[in-house]
Amino acid sequence: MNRVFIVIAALSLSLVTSMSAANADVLWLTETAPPKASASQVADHAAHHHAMHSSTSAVSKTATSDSGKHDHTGMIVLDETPGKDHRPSKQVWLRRGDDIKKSPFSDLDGGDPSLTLIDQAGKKSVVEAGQENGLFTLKAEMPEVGFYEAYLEQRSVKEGRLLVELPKIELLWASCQPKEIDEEAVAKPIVNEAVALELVRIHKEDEGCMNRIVSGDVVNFQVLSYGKPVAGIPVSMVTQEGWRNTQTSDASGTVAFTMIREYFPNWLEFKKYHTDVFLVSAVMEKNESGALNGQSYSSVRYEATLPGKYRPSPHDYRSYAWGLGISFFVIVFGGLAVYLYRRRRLKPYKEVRVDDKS
Amino acid sequence: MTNETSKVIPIQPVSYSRSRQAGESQDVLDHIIDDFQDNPESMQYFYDLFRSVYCHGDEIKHEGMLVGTTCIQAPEELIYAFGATPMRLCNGSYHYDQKGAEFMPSKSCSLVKATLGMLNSDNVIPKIGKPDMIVNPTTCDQKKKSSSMMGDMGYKVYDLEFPNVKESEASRQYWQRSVRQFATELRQLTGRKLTKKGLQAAFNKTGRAQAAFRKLHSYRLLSPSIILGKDIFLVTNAYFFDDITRWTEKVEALNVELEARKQAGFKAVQSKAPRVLFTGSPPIFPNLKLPLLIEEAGGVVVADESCSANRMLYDMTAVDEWMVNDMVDSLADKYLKPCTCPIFTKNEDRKRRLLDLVKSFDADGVVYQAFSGCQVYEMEYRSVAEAFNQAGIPMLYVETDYSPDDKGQLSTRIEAFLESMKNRKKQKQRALG
Amino acid sequence: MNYFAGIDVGSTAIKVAVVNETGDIAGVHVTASGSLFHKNSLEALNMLLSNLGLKRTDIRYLIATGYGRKLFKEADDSISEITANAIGAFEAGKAFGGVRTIINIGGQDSKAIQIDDTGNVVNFAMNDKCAAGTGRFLDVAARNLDLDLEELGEYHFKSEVAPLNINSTCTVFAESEIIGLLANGHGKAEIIAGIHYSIASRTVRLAKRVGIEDRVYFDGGPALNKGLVAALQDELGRELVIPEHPQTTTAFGAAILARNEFEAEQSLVPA
Amino acid sequence: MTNLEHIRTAVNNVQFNRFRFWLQIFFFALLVYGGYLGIELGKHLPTFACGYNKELRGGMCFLMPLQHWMEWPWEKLFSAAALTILYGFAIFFLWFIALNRGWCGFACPVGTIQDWITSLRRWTGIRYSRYSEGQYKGLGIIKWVLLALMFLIPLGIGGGWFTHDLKSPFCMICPGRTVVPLFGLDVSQWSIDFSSRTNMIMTSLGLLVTGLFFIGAFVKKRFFCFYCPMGALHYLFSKAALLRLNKEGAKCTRCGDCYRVCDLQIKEIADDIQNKNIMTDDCIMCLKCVAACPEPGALKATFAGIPIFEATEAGFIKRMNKGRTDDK
Repeated sequence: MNRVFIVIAALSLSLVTSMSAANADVLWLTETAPPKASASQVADHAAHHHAMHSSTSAVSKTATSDSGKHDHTGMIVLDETPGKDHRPSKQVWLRRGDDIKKSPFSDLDGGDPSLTLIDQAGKKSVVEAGQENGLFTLKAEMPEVGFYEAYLEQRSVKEGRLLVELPKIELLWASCQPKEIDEEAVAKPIVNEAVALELVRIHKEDEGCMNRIVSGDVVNFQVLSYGKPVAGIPVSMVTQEGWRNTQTSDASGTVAFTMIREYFPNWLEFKKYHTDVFLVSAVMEKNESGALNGQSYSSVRYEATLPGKYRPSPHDYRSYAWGLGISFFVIVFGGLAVYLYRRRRLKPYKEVRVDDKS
Repeated sequence: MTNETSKVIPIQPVSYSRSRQAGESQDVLDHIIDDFQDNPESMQYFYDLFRSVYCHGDEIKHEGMLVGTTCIQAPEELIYAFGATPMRLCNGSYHYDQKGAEFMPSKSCSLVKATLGMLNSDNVIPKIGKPDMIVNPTTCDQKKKSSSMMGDMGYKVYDLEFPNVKESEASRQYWQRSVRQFATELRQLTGRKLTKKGLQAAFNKTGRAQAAFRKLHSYRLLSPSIILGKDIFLVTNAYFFDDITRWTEKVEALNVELEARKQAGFKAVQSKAPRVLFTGSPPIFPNLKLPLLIEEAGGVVVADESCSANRMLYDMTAVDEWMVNDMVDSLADKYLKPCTCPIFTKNEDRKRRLLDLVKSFDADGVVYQAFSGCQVYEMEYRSVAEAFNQAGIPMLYVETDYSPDDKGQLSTRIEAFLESMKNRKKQKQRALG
Repeated sequence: MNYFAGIDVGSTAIKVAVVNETGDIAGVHVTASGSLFHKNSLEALNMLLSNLGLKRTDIRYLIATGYGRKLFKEADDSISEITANAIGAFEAGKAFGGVRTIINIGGQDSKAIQIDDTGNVVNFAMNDKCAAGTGRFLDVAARNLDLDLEELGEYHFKSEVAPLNINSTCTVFAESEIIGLLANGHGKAEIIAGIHYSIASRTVRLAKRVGIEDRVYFDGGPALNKGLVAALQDELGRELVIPEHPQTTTAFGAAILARNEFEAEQSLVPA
Repeated sequence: MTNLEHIRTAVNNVQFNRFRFWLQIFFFALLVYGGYLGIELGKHLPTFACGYNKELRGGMCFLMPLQHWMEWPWEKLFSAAALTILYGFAIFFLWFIALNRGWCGFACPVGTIQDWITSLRRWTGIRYSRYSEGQYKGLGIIKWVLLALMFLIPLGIGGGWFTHDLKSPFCMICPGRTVVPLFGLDVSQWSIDFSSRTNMIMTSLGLLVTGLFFIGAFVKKRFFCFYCPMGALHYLFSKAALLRLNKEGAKCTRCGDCYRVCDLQIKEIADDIQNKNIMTDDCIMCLKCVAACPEPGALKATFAGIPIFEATEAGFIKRMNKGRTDDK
């Protein structure tokens, strides 16, 4: 049923991709480390961060702790209190291009970069970017449990047009310790009123720290400019497997995408923690003129990106019918067995047997 | 050919009240009533009851079928639950003891002989009628063997199989099975069903009687005593045959009177009177020889560990689920687990119970009665004596039977025993003072 | 001077003892019980009093003991012969360095008593109903052998051979056993020795029930029988203490108790 | 009589089963619905306040964090980080010593549910089952095996021998996981996870145990408690606890009344007259035995040495309807 729905949704949506504003060259932030170059650091990081899932997904080895406070898989993850011995931090890299599988890691173009980190309470801090093996990287310290948003802003002028690249990433430090989660704060989106274009994922009401997006979910985004919703902005989504969809923001600046199912492994190879990445991007063009570093421009193009992760739907691997079936079977046949045993058991104690062997 | 002097003399019926056993009972009862002062008023019911039953041979009415029991191990709640009436057949009459000697070796237990003698006589006293069935728990050898003898007398006898070991779980279950079997037997006998309601009512009956007994028991804790042991033995002996509800009411009345005595600071004995714990073979009316000798000599029986009083009524049943199944099993447990009868292979419990009774009732000494021929009590004497010796508690072991001819000798021994207890007490006080 | 008396109304003999204020024996008297033992008891008491030159009123306290104690209403109090015996033996035993175990063989019963170091009865045992091993047994034997009771002791030592086994425990059966032994040509001496050993071994068994401590005080009429004493000592393997008047130890104990009771009562009267 | 004695008499005469029923309801509400009221007792509770009961729970069963900690990679487990575990144990211990295994007899939601199932059976008039002596001895080991596995499997995960799908192995087979969330109308635990072999086996096992739990609890009083590794864990610390079950052997007549009512068939309670501290590894401290003991002072519950509930004759007579006069 669900699968059918997803397919229909996918089909119907793919029909309206005509007004695609997607830019194949978008700049986006990712938690995925570049393959070989910094492998050792990745491993170190993973160990340090305590390996949470056995997920061998090429995309995400660094756990995102998004398996839910009490996710419906029966896996409970308890993260420790951030402390001296276990300082939580996440490392972020920069990639260019909308092919999630192939797009190369990149460094800053020089431009005019600025990096901002906003925590759940709205506290803004300017952070310095670092470099590793010639690639841009950012180590974000996350002292408190909750969401953090990292913003990069890079401006450049090309052919008389100002290109403002606004990649953004949502980082989450999660914990199962209930007292440490401010559920209301989690549900509230973090908005940076200083940026010209921003994509914000609207959190679910009961999202908490442990929720995650799975196939079949409807994910809502809001397009904001300086903290105010903007209508008529084309927003496109690219999934890991290359499925694309573009929609235009409505009056309240929102767009909604239904996550399609893209993961079809054999049963025994099925990994419920298989994580795919999607990328949402929005473009806004404005006729503004000005100059940047001596180069003048007559129009401005804002490109905002926001990556996300999603997993297979529990409906793909969970069966209530089997669960109830097994317990029902046990109750019925076990009950019958007990009944028969008790009916037939007229001897109150076991006979002691003595034979040649004893 | 007829001879003038020889003729057939027809049997001349003698009214019961002029019979030997009536005389025997009369003597003892007079002794119990007249030789002591300040008998509780509520005891009058019991005096009258015994006079009517044992001296006049009056009939006792009962409800439903009559099930005789030869031992306290027969679960009477079950009998009540089937609408029948239990009656304990254990007898204390010397007259019947002599009569019963034709069944059992003369050296065997007086109690068993007297019971057989009673059952075999035409004039069964207490007169309750012929039992529809006799339940004979297989406890001591003599009771076991009397089963077939009773059967030969024309009684329907049911042998209730009783284990001789009580520690093991297997014997517990064996006994539970025996009790369930007994329930089936009773169902066949009475043609009635064992219902939850009936059984619960039976539990209430005996439970209330036991509660009344326990209350009575608790008044004996007082020192100086407010009631004499001979009266208690009479009360518990009445339980053998009296209607249980009436019995309970009368005991409750006695308790009320004792409470008043307690409040008034009444003393039934001299304050220095040695307090005696009675144990061993059960004193059964009219054979209250030993308790009476003790109390005549100035002692007081404050507690007992015998199957004619304390052991019969003290231990209560606990039920977790008031369903027939659980109630019957609980019942079985109650009749086996706390039992301190000497027929068991090991009897640590009896020793512990005795020591605890001495302690809680502040007894100065113990009188251990063993009927000659009651082997189990005779055999257990050594170990019990040793336990008391270790605890520094004096004990007098008396081997006797129903015959009254050793009274003189016994009184010397008992007096000497009481005197030594008194001296001991004085010494202790001196040492303390 | 105040005097105190104890009277032991036994089954075969009546024993009277009188003590003075310090508890020393003033005199003793023994007479047969007979059938009218109340009358005989009074006579025995009066006889002793007149022998001592005392008046009935000089006896300030009188305690009766023995089987007839309750019927002797002239007494101030009564006490069981076991307690009396213990007290008497304790007092008399002081002269011998103290005793803890007492064996008493009386006319109808035999007793073993254990006392503590203050004279209190710790434990005692008595023969059961049967008269075997009591003075009566000796009586019957003497009659069967045509001897006086007093002669038995001497005969005991005349035996040249080992004492014979007398197996019967019952007096009545023993009687026929003795007759059988005589018929088989056994000498009186060895039969008597056998009887003594039979009584001694029964008595020792009784004594073992209460526990035997060091010295054994032996009293009662049969303690006058030297043969029995020898047999008993042989069986016991202990020193025996035999008082001067073994028959009157119980009466003496009653008299001592009378003195103590009197003093206790006096001390209660405010001066 | 002083006021204290009045109170003591009143307590000793209490209709114990009724009292316990309400106390259990109170604890059940606290632990299963406490979240509604904003109650949060932490994650170190020595009882099955199941964590799968999501937001509703008023605290969390200690076994959950315990297994989680044991899953830490070894280099972390044997580092200073282990202080977290020690701290957790300390909190658990503090909770535990207050009530000893009274947590099982009075507070545990799974225990309470079993008692309710027992009431249901009693209402239907079906008799209960008992283990034979041999079964009792044999099956009694299971809880220790479970306790050992509960430590060893997570350690094995941390050591890299087992798949992470095996995590919280005891939770996966604990009936608390499936049954307690039902009271929050959450049936999500009643499914089989086919995502991997391990998950499939563990979830199937969990529901199998759940099925057995219902049958078992129906015919056997406190069925699961006999196998509960939490109980075994408790027993390791029970000697230090404040709430104690004491027995005075000299006063015991070995009448077996206590054994009769014992939900866990503990024979020692009736037969052992040597030990003052009578608690065995199976004892859930429901104190039913104290309520069913007719011998004054033979059994008593003490808190820090002060008797709080004692067996009395009057109390027994009241509770067992011995003084009833309404027959006929």
